[in-house]
Amino acid sequence: MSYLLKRIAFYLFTAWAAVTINFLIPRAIPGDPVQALITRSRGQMTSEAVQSLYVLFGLDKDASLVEQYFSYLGQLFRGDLGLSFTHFPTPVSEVLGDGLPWTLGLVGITTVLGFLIGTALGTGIGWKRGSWADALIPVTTFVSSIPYFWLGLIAIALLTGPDSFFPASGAYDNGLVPNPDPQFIGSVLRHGILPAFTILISSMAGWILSMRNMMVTVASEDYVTVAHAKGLSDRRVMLGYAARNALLPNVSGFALSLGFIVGGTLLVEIVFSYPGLGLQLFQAVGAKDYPLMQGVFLIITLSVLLANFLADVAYLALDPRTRREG
Amino acid sequence: MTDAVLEIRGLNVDYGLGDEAVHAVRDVDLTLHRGEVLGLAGESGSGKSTLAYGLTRLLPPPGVIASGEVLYHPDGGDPVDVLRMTLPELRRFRWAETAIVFQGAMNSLNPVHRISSQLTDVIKAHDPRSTPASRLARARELLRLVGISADRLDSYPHQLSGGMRQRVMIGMALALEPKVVIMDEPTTALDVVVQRQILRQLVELRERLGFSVVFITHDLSLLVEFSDRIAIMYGGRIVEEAASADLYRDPLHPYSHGLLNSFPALRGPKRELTGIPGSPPDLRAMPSGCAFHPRCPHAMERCGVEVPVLGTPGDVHPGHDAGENAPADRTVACWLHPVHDDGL
Amino acid sequence: TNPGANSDTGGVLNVGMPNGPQTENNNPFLNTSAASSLGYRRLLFEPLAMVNETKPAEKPKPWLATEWEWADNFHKLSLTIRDGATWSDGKPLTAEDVAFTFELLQKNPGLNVDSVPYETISASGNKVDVGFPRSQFVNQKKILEQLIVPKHIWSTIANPSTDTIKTPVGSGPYTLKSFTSQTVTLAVRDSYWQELPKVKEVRYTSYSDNNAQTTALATGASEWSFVFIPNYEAVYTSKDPEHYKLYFPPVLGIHGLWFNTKVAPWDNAALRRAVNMVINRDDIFMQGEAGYFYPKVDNITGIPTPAGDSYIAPEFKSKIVTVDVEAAKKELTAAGFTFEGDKLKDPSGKPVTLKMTVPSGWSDYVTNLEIIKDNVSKIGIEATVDLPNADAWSKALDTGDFEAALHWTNNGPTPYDIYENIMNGALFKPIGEGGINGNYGRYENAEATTLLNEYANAADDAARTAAMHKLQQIFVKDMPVAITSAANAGGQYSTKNWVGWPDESNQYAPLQPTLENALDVVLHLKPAA
Amino acid sequence: MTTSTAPSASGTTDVVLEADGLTKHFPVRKRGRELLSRKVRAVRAVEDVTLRLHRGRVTALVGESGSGKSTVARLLAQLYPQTGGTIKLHGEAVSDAASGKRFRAYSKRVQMIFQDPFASLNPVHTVRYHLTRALKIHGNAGKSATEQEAALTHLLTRVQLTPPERYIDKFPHELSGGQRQRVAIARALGADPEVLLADEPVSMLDVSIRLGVLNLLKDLKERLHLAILYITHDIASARYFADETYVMYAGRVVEGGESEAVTQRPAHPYTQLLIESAPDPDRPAAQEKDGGTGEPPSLINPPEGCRFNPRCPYAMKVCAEKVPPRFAIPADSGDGDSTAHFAACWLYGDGLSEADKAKLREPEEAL
Amino acid sequence: MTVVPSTAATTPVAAPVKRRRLRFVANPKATIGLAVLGFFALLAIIGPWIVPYDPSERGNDLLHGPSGEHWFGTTHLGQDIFSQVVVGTRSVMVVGFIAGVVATILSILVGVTSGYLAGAGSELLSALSNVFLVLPALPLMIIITSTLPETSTLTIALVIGLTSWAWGARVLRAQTLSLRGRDYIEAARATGEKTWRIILFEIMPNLTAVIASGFVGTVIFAVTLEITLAFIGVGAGGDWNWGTVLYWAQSQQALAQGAWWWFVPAGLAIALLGTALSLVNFGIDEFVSPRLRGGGKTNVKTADGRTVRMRVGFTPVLGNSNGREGS
Ligand SMILES: Nc1ncnc2c1ncn2[C@@H]1O[C@H](COP(=O)(O)OP(=O)(O)OP(=O)(O)O)[C@@H](O)[C@H]1O
Ligand SMILES: Nc1ncnc2c1ncn2[C@@H]1O[C@H](COP(=O)(O)OP(=O)(O)OP(=O)(O)O)[C@@H](O)[C@H]1O
Ligand SMILES: [Mg+2]
Ligand SMILES: [Mg+2]
Ligand code: NI
Repeated sequence: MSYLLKRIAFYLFTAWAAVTINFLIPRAIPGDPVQALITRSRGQMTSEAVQSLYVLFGLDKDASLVEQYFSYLGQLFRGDLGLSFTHFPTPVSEVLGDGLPWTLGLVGITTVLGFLIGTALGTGIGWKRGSWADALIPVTTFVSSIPYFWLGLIAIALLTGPDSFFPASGAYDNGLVPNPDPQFIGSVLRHGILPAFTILISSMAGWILSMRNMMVTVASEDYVTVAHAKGLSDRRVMLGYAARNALLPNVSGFALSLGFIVGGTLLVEIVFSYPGLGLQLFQAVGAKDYPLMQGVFLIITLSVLLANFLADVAYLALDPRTRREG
Repeated sequence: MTDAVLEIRGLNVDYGLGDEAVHAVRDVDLTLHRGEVLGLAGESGSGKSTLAYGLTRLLPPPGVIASGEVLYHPDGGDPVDVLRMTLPELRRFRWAETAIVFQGAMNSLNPVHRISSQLTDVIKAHDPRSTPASRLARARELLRLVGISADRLDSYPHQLSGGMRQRVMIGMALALEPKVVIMDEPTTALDVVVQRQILRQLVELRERLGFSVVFITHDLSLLVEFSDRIAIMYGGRIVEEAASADLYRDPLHPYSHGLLNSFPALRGPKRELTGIPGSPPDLRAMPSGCAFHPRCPHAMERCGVEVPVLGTPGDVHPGHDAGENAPADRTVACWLHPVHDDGL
Repeated sequence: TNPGANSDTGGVLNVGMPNGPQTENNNPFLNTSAASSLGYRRLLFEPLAMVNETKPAEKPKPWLATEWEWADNFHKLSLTIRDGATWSDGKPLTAEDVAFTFELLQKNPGLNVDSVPYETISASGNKVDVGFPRSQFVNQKKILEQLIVPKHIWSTIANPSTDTIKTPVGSGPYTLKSFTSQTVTLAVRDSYWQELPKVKEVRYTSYSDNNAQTTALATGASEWSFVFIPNYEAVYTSKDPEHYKLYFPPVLGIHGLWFNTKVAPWDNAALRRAVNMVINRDDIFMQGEAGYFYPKVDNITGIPTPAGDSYIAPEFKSKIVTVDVEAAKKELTAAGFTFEGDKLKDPSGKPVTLKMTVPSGWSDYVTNLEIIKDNVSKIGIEATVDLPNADAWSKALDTGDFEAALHWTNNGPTPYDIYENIMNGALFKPIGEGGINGNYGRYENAEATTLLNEYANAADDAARTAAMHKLQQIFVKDMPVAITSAANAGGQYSTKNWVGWPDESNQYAPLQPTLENALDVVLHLKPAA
Repeated sequence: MTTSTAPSASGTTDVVLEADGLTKHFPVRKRGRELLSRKVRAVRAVEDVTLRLHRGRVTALVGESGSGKSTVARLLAQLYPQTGGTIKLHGEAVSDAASGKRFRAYSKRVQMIFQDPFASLNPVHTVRYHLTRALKIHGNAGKSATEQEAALTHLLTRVQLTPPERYIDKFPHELSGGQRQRVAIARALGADPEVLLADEPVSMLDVSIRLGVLNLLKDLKERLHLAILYITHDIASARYFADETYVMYAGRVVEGGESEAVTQRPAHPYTQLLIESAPDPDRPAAQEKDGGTGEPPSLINPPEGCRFNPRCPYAMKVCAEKVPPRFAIPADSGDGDSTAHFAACWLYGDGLSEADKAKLREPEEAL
Repeated sequence: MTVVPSTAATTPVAAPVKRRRLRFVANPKATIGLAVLGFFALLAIIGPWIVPYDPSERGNDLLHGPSGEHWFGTTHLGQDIFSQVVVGTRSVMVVGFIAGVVATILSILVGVTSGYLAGAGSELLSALSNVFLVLPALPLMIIITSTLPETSTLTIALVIGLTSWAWGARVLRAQTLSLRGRDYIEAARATGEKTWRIILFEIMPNLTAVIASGFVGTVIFAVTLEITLAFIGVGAGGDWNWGTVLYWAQSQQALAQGAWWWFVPAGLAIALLGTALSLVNFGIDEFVSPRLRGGGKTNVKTADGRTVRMRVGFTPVLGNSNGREGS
């Protein structure tokens, strides 16, 4: 089996497993969305509402687990993720549609950016091992050990305020309507800077370290010595020989760690009240909104899978050894 | 010696600094002449590779060159000291004047670049004005030179067999027509048939292009067959240096003697194989005096005290084939054959 | 420029709620819709009458109904619908629409949030007659508060309980201008059956959490909100003491420590009474509820004052509970409890412990329990605070698997809802059985149940008053819940741009932007000078 | 007719281990379009190998890299199941030894020394651990701690790691290559085997250390009368240490016989090429013959007939059609006791008439 | 030619080869990391006895800044934050340790087994760990922990342990796969060792460093996760840990109130512990792969007093004097 076929089989299997876990977990959860809704309202909603909610959410019917599973799979294939409970009766897909662009825009871009910048810095530091650049290593280690949310909170405390350029929450100024006009885009950018910066700082640190270590390892490979022996310029040796090879494990590491990153940035969304998927998931969990939880989890998993796939393809492009002729 | 291309003078190479330093190469003096193949033999760990990398300053940390000079004599120019070169000078010098073929060809080629780009980037680095087409043509020519069809240009290293990779490296070494090619155990990973093919090609090319070769291996029979002169290393020092036929016929140093008596011959009458008793020295705790004396069957008291100096043996050792054939460039470092002290 | 941007802030009212990103859902019947969660349904749709919960005894203010008549001991309601009200699409609002709305609720139990049992509904001219199978005395408010929707639109909606009503048409003075997950903007209509409000545009912004909402209030980005702010002086009012205000009037609903009356030794009323005597309500109010959030309830009957003043029996009028450790100890020893050192032992000789549960994330509740834990240690009870997650906690209460818990009751126009929720025997289920909504403490008292029924179905006010007073006696004697705080109907507001808010001196309405009176409040607002 | 070269079972040289028609194919994964076809792809690493190991004799196996030497050894050690053929220990067929107990019983009698002394000792264990395990598994450790200590000392002395105390508690990384190799040998001896399969035991070693190990093997053969299989690609050492030598090419044995005969008078064109190529200081460079061109064949799709035919300067038509059987090569001197010299090459086919032979040989003469 | 008496007649006897363990401790990074870690471990053990106050006890100083009486200040209830942070250490360490142990054991079971045994079972195990790897951890954890009715420190630790073994399993599998082909494993087999002995005594010891580094990695992960969960309010309810401190700080809007002391100590403690664990991890990494060793001097002084950096490709030349003039 070729490498790619194998990977595709793996993706299908994982997607199936994710979907199944997705199905099972909410069903293992005690408590139900109606109770959760009532509980959350803390007396703001009368207990008479309970009955109407059961009827509304369609929780008054019984079906066997297997039946449910297959109807769930069937729905998925039709792209139907059900109706959200917290935003009832908005379809989950619509709720996700609201959150996804923000997550992709913020988390997606900064994650990739963090990877790129971190890798670039790591390349430099690893190459210049023994120079002043090494002093950055303890700093990076420390920064990478700080939890995302704490960094975010400190950033909010220090940098935002009534007169500050940085807003403390949200994705754009209240009152603006998403529209591709300069005012809106400017506002989105302004709101994105702090969360993006937080993600960048803490995700970059990890990449710096791993890339630096790979560079150190690769720098003593024979082909790097050969490249020096060939009299190539330092830049060429660093980029074309050392970094090019050091990158390979980092790329697959990147793919694999996406799951962790998505988890981590969820906190940034919570701390910065950024209206992305993470915040939605967080709220869905609190509200026992299984359909929404399932939806968010599915989206996150699938996008992690997709990103993994892209990373695999990138790896394939970067490492000729995985490419087999025939 | 006017025809020298590379003169190594008093080279000392250490691994590490200060007290922890391992002196891997000690006081090595060696001259490479134009157009010759100089064999470098010796036990594992005797410092052969260290010497080769040291003289091109390619030793990885913690290797440092403690002292010495490496004089390169360009065609018709003044000699330059490689160890005094600035980095840009060194970069220009490398490959254009001295190319190295490393021990493992699999590891010498960058696994993620095509053969073609690895062949052309060295040309580009040294001749930025060359055109891509001309570089590619040169790469094709180089492959042909080492007996690989040009359609392999687009291959990645992992798609070539070990022998082919080794040949690519040899081809690459010749890309800029250097004056010196250093080869560090280029064929140990190959079987004898392929090994012979490659070496034959190399000898042919040398005759055509006229470069000098430093050839490192511990396969003495191979060295004797292929090189003009052989230097034997032991414990970081050159202990004997002679024309290969002389060395084979008449090794002066007891260690060379032992080496020659350690490998079985394929032809001729079965020789008695004696080997060398004992084990190689620990570089961190070198025996005093001659490093070989604990293993030497002829060790004298002096051997354990004083380090013998490498020089033309002053005595004509009875029983050896001396006479007019004992050439001036034959040197040995052994108290059995004290240096001819004309200077004193 | 951006259509939502408004450089001229004049005429705009900024409302904020800490409810997280919203999805467009303007269905006024569903508690899950953005319209409900942010409260803007109150400005799009209108009720039949405006009930002021902070003054439950007052007659509701006529709104879409100009008059209403209860008959047959609250089995029949006859409404007179206002002339001149129009839907935002220009069509007139008629009695037909009102009748249709009731029918809609009758046919869709999912929309009938208050489970009002509608039986017969008929409309003729500007009159609507509705019949019920039971007395609706305690449901009056719920019926009058019902938001009315246009028949000509809703009759075409296939499934009203799953429709998100993207273009809401209501009779209120505002229409939906734009919707984003962060901000919903309403614009004032051209015509309205009353004087048009001064507020030309209302922006509802949903902040993702209390912190963000508080910040917005502190910076003035929000002018009206309802959010828990710890240390509000430091964080909020001190930023602009002249304009930043809060008003948290109590309503007839309570929060208190529910005892599981079926678990020894908490089945002993004397023990419960003793605990009630040592709870420091001031600390709870000041530290747990930040000095304003849930107003303190210290009448022995647990009825919040002043909202419930008129319902309190004369003998309890001035019975205020204050921390009295000695009295509590006396009460206990009288009931056979003993003290060993400073440890309390129950009559059987076992040490008395109290395990109180509260959802782990509910910081004010947790704080309150920490205070109570400290308080009861004064009478030798070793208390612990257990922090399960919210689901496990609801389940524990539902099935009676707890010793004591902080919980609330329903609120309503009379203290009936409080007592009904606590003492109704009809809600009783034995420990281990779930599915109850109220009487979590498994309180069983046939007399209380009868009295509750009597109150709900009594033919005259005197009978009702008598039942209410008897209920209070039972409550004070058995003390199934140690009531600490009242439910609130308050909010934070700023007088910087708008004045006319309800406050202590002018209690015309509660001040929660999501309550029905929100419309009344907005109509009262005038630009600050 | 073909002469099957059953060695004369004379004197001390009883056959201990013999392999008949040993075959090993490694299946390879299909890819691309092959997934659709039913053809089985395999590396035909060893094909129809017949050889015998005698008590008190060293049998060398030489051949180029990848010709299947190690695979033969591993098959004989039963580390791989064979695809075809039989292995007999003292005339008794061993089959399915992969299963636990039987395998241990077999491994007690047949022990293997791995190619690389740097890789075949576990870096985390001391010499003591390695040797004790070998002794214990095969019940040679004795009953008491002192007996075990004695057994260990004995083992180390046997491989000349003396004094034993100096080596017993060392980790492999503290030993030199030659010392490691000796520990590996000691471990094999710990099982007290009858057969020692030594897979290139010296290829990684320095010339001077190399000699020590080989002398040790020779000594073991003589003192303990072990049957030893010595795998190498250093033909010169085969000449020196082995009594008989087999030559493999691309999975098949192409020539075999007394070492001196095979190395001095190679019959098969491949053996000739091999010996030609071996470095030899005694040979003047000019004397070199132009022999080796071309690459070793693919073992997945090996050439039809004789596998050497694409590279063979004497190739005939029949070579590309039929696999040559073993033909006896007449000895120069009438040494009756020696193992018969044979070559699997049509050039020595005596089933053909002299006229046919003449015809077949024509291309050779034309060269 | 001149005969020059040897200058290096005697050389000191080489220092005895340091055992590997010592080399690990000699790594300065690992030493610092271990020291800090030891400090936290000590706090975890004796913390509850040395703190000045009961962390839940209410005091009269509400929301006071750091003072001699309350080193890290107080909460809105007058609780002593210093005591909370110190007492919270135990929960953090316990979760880290238990989750680390559980995940490590699982990863060894799954990774080594699937690496050593061939066949469908191995493929399945490997697919399983790949799936766990791709599933986003935090969302999964949030969902799982909010599923559990009772979330004590122990359950949190177990859940984290049970869900975070995949990374280790993958690394171990890869390592085992490469070990499986090693000659010494084959040699052990040829000697007649039983399979379980091979796995336990031949393969496992060679994985020690990898396992150790995986353990430390999991501990870092578990600690961060626990704190994160507590911070967003789905973690263990009753016990104090640094996340709970931060949770309270956040829910009481400490930063808005200017109560920085409520946030900063716990955050710094996390970062410090994380750094310590990372340092230990680096130590192990460097121990496993000597090439990563950053230790040792990299700058050297040449004879003429310049300082040059040792670097790949350009070996420094210390002096050019050819000591033996006149030859
Ligand atoms: N990084 C290092 N640190 C310390 N000692 C080293 C280092 N690299 C090599 N050495 C030592 O330097 C000595 C010379 O090594 P070198 O590689 O030059 O030997 P060699 O003659 O090429 O051996 P071989 O034939 O095995 O290739 C050896 O004893 C070796 O142990
Ligand atoms: N496990 C395996 N799976 C597939 N192919 C294998 C396997 N082991 C060996 N081979 C193939 O079988 C052939 C013979 O290998 P073997 O190791 O026996 O050669 P060898 O003669 O010992 O070579 P060397 O001299 O390099 O040790 C080679 O082509 C090799 O690639
Ligand atoms: Mg070397
Ligand atoms: Mg082999
Ligand atoms: Ni001599």
